[in-house]
Amino acid sequence: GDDSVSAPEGFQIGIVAPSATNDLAFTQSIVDAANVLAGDPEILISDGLFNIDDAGSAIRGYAADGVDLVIAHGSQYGGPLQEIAQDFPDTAFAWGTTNDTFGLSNVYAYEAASDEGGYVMGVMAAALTETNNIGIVGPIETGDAKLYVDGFEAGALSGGANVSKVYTGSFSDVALAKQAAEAFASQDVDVMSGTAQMVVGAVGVADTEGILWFGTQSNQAELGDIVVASQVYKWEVVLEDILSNIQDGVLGGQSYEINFENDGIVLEYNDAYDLPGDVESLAEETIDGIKDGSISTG
Amino acid sequence: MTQAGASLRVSSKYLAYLVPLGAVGFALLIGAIMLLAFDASPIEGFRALFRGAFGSTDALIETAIKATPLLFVGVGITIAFRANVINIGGEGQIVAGGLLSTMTALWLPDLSAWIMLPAILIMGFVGGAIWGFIPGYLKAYFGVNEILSTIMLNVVAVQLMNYLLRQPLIDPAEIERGTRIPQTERLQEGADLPLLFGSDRLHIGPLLAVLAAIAAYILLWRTPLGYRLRAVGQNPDAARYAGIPVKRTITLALTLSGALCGLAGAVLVFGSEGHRMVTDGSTAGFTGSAGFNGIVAALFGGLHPIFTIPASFLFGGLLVGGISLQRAVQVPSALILALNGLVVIFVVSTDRYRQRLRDQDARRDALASAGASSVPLAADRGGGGEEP
Amino acid sequence: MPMMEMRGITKRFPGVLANDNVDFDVQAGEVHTLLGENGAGKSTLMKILYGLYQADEGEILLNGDPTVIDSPTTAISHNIGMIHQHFMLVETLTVAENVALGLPSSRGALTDLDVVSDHIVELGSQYGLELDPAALVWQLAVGQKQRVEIIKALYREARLLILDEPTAVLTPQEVDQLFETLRQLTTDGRGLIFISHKLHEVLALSNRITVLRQGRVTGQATPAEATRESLAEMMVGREVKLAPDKPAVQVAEPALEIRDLEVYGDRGIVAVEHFDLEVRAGEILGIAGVSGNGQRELAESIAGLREVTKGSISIAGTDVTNHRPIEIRDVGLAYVPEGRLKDGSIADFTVSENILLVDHRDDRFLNRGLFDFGAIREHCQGLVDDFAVKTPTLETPVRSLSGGNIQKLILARELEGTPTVLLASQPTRGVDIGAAEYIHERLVAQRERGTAILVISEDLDEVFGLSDRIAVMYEGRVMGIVDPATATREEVGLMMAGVSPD
Amino acid sequence: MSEFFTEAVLIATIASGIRFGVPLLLAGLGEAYGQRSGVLNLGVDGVMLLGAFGGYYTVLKSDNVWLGIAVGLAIGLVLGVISAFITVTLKAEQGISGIGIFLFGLGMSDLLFQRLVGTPRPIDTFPRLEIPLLRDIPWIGEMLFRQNVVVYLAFLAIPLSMFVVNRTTFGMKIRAVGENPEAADSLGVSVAKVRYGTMLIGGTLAGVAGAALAIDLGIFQQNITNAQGFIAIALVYFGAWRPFGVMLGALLYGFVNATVIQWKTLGIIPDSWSDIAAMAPAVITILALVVVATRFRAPSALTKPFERGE
Ligand SMILES: Nc1ncnc2c1ncn2[C@@H]1O[C@H](COP(=O)(O)OP(=O)(O)OP(=O)(O)O)[C@@H](O)[C@H]1O
Ligand SMILES: Nc1ncnc2c1ncn2[C@@H]1O[C@H](COP(=O)(O)OP(=O)(O)OP(=O)(O)O)[C@@H](O)[C@H]1O
Ligand SMILES: [Mg+2]
Ligand SMILES: [Mg+2]
Repeated sequence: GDDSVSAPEGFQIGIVAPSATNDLAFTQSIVDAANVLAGDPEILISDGLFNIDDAGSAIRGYAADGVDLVIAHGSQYGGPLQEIAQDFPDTAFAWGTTNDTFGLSNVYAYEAASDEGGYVMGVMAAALTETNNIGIVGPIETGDAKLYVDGFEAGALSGGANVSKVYTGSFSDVALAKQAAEAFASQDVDVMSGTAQMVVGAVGVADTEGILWFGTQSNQAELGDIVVASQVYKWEVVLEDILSNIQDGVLGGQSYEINFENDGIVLEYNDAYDLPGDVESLAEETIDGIKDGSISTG
Repeated sequence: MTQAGASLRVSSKYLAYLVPLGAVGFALLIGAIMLLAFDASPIEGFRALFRGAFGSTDALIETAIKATPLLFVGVGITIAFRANVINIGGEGQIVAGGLLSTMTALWLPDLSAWIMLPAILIMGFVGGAIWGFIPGYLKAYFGVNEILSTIMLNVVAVQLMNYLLRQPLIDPAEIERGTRIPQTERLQEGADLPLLFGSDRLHIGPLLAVLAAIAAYILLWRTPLGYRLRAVGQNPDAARYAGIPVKRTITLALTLSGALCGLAGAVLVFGSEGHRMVTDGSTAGFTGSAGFNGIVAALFGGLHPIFTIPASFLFGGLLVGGISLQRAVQVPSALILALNGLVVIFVVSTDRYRQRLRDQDARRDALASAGASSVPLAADRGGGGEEP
Repeated sequence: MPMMEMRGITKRFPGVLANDNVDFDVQAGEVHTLLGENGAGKSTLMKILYGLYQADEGEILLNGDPTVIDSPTTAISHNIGMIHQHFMLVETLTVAENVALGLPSSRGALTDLDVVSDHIVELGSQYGLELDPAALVWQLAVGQKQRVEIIKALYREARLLILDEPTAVLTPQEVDQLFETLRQLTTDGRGLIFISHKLHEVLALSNRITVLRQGRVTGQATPAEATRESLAEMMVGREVKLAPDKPAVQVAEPALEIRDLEVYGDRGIVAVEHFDLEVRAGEILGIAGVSGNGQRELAESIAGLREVTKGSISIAGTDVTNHRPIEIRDVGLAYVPEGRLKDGSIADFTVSENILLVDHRDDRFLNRGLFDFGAIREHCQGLVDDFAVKTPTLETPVRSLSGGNIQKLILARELEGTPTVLLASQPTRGVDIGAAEYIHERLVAQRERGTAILVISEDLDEVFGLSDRIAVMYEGRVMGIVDPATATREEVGLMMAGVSPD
Repeated sequence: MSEFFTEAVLIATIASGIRFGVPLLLAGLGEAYGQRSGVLNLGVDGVMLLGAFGGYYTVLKSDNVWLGIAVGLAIGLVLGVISAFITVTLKAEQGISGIGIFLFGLGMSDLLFQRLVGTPRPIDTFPRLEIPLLRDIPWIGEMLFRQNVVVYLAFLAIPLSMFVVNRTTFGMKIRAVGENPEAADSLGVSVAKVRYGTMLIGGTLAGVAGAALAIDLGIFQQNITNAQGFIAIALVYFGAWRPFGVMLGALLYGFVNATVIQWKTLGIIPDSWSDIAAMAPAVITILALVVVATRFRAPSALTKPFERGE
């Protein structure tokens, strides 16, 4: 990130995203990032477009309207994006989360090394558990969610804990996520994590049962005092770079990853949770290890 | 009576046309209030809606493409309704058709379009037919309410889709990359729906749907099979007493209805920009709720295949326009969904009134022609052939 | 002063003047009969009296006071009770629940079925209407359902009782019993309005008779001065023949043979068993019986609409047991089912479409798989003309034809192509005298052409007038076969009630 | 599999199944009233969603869960009147107008949420009420008598409904109107009033079901019901239109779900099978529909608008 980058007058960013802007998860992470960009570019949002054709329609619409940067925030949007980007060679597109630019010079790709934060929080979880049982609630085994779950599992395993994970099969079924958490509770799990917008159901169970929780994608501290820490995506790191590139006339062709190293991923502790100092330093050590490559999250 | 009758007739017929339009207008009026609540200008919003739907060639093309699955489903729904079967399973049937046609394209070797195209369309048809046959059979032979069974089968279809796209059909590249997005690889080019008029968007889907509507019209009012479907729909007892196999006909009605929805599925896959099948874990992610919206289009079209053509186009325009409305005045997509619901509510709520206007018309016809001993037998009698 | 007087009642339905300036009154203690053909406007007049319809013009006076009756509740509160042409019973409820429905309960929001039951039993023994209050209505025989209807009205303390065709479904014995009850009701000072098509019943029960035709009062009479013929003439407006002339016909081979038939009814109970019957080409065999004794199941099994569990049916020597309906029709069966609008025609289909109901896949009407509308029109026009079906056009929906014309239309369709066997269930039930007369003539004519005709009817007049032989059916069996020339109504009536002829 | 048959896991599975079944039970019960009187209401899910938002928002602002339930109830009541107006007075096709209500509820609840709340914030959930003595019964106590208050209330609604349907004059009218509205009408029973009544009860219970769901989850999110309203409708058929049957259906559905997810967390169902396992409730429901359909008959007037004299 270059702090001096600022959007020029009248710069417009169009975001097309699959869930609601306030999902405390995937969509919110990109909206929050766009909103902190310097120079107050105009942010246009089409949310809730989980239907790919509708998303394609919106992406095309923003491009046709002359928006300067169109962000297709959903790996499932690749199909239409590839076609549309070719129809609008003078518009910059960004596609996440993925690392594929289709070899097009006006498409940026971005993704998060969500396994890194997952790994660190897994290590913390293993250090905090008393029953030595840890549970993870995922939606569908795909993309960012899979990466995170695998990272968390690896971290927890490295700390010697028993890990069970479950994919509920839905990004949206809150009640099912709650049932999954209840199942974990009955199995003596005392630390949980999970990813995607339906986890709010699981956090509720954690709160009533006094199970510790680790969040991801957005800061979930406001969901309860049992939230130990959250991995937060700072997509602004990517967006700032893209912004400066566009001002230099480069419309794409580059692929980004946010991670601890480039400050695109940060671990935010919940002030309301009294984290033991040794666990906090363990976390910081692990982050440093990941940064310098001495720890592998895979 | 003839002179006065004729002028009255015209006005009542126009009224019947106007009722659903008025209903939509009323829904939009409420939409305007909702827009105001979001500090958005309704005028600007609706202008964007109209432009996005019908304002340019590109918009018209988008609308036609959006209307295509609605028309297939609407025609399928019409066939079912005419046989007095309520098919709420369009969503699942679209998915089934999409899946089977996708598998066909994946598993058949690269062949010329002349073989591939019919193959995927037929398999889309078959996939939907299977998903329609099940509730049809259960209704006819076990008396299982089709509204319920089709809703349940929608759930089964989406899980089947998730399973297939996450496991056996997943793009090998997704496994390699480790991202595991539940989608197939780009399907073979031979199966791309051919483009029309040199456009890079407009494919033959809309044309196929219009042909399907015409075929359904001929089927329903010019063939013995269609006659049986309508007879069973109007009075299953009388049909049975006359020797018509009622159970088989009911099964067939849902099967055909599902088959048309299945065609919508095939067109959604092979006419998509990505030329692949993707899931986000929900049905609507793939279908865009065409299975439900098609019902509205059918009602809008007075359950007549031909009138469902403009009805689908209008309704498709509303949906496409909704996306540009959202873009133009920056309201959440939920507003469009709520508006969509209002349109459905207002259209069905006024349907009774529309029917009454229509009946008035028919009765006047009967009275006016009383005495005249022989009048040419209109081909589409009993079908409400000319009403909206 | 009459207890009820209707003055100048006019009621229009779209396209129909159902009641045209009708005056009608009832004195306490009398049975005033309302007589008229189908569609004459009898039920409409009574529904106005009962508050189900509102008159367009005219007024109703109760005990001399003009009264607005705007709903059944109002009618009930003025002690008017109505027994409808079609039973108005909730089949899944008990007798007591049917009676209690809509009445305030002595326990407020809770039901008081025990209280109701006691009173039902009381009323039952008082008027000869015994019933088990706890029985579910669907389990009752038709006659018992009729009793529930009467009890319902009596329970509401009806002083003026409307009975719209209450005898249509009863045996002669049950009719006698009902009349006994009705007379007792009049001696208690109640006024009765009785509606029927059956002229001898009308003559037996009434104190006064008012005749309606096309919504207008066309005559009044007392049983003393009227005869069946004179009443029929008032109803129809011309002289009518009450029984058809039947030339002798040479009876030939059995065309329909039924051997040891066993068939189950809808509720899984045996409806027909040990049933043997032969109908010969050129004869009309009438089946007499009280409805619910297996006639419907018999007809449906012959037509292939109901599974035969034992025995056999053959037509012209071909075994058709459990064949598909369409195959049986191909062998030469024609079928006029009992429910004209329910089973015999499709109300919203046009006249032409209804004619095609059976023959729509016939090559004659197809041209490369699509309907040949020219050929269809020609065919239908021919049949409509031949059977004198009164319809404005071939495209008129059948729903707007009168009952008699619908029945003629069905007959035209079924007799087309001279079937080997014609099965006609209640061919003239609810059809007015003129149309019935015509239908009987056509059946007799068909018999002369060598069709074996099986007529199932609850109307003894019809069975006697039409048949060459009468088979009486009771509890799914043939009680006996008699010759109408020698047998008496009383004999047949007893057999219908299950008493053996010896 | 052995991990499943431990006391703690089994009890938790059943307890979780019971809780999961509560919104289904309430909504299904309400739907059963409507269907018994001849009205099919496919809009339950939309009513639940709006009730859920109303309940959630109220608790968020007031920290009073009972006020939340009351608001859910009120919203359900209003939507019940609207649904009745559409299906009873305007006589709209019931299979489709319900879909309209559903879509409206789905969109409107999310819209209100985004406008009034924004980001999901947790709210108080129901207090747990452990019933003295009963709570100490081994196994049973933990499964049944350490639930939250709404669970008890929901299960209390079952005998209450059985009583209403079978022992009150209103219940008798409901049964009559659903079976033969003409007959009821001819005895002065107002078909429309009875149907408005059942639609009100149905709407109210659906609204409460939604509020109970959101408050139990302690959160709101778009489409939080995830089509539970449709499952509730299926349960009415499953339960053959009887309150007790609906309860059995809701419990079975809850148990199947709880067991499947429990098995997934225990690895008894491998993840690659999880989509197939997710079909289980729907498939079981279809099979149950087959059994019920061959044994029981739907109310004769179901889905048919009533009009006097054709
Ligand atoms: N439900 C209806 N809606 C509109 N018109 C009707 C309806 N029912 C009957 N009609 C019309 O009213 C006329 C009178 O009916 P009615 O039953 O009295 O027939 P009809 O003239 O006496 O014939 P028939 O002697 O064959 O019985 C019918 O010819 C028909 O056109
Ligand atoms: N609800 C209605 N709408 C339109 N027309 C009707 C309606 N009810 C009755 N009619 C018509 O009014 C006329 C009188 O019908 P009504 O039922 O009073 O005759 P009816 O004398 O009782 O005949 P039946 O002997 O068949 O019972 C008929 O032409 C009938 O078709
Ligand atoms: Mg007549
Ligand atoms: Mg009558």
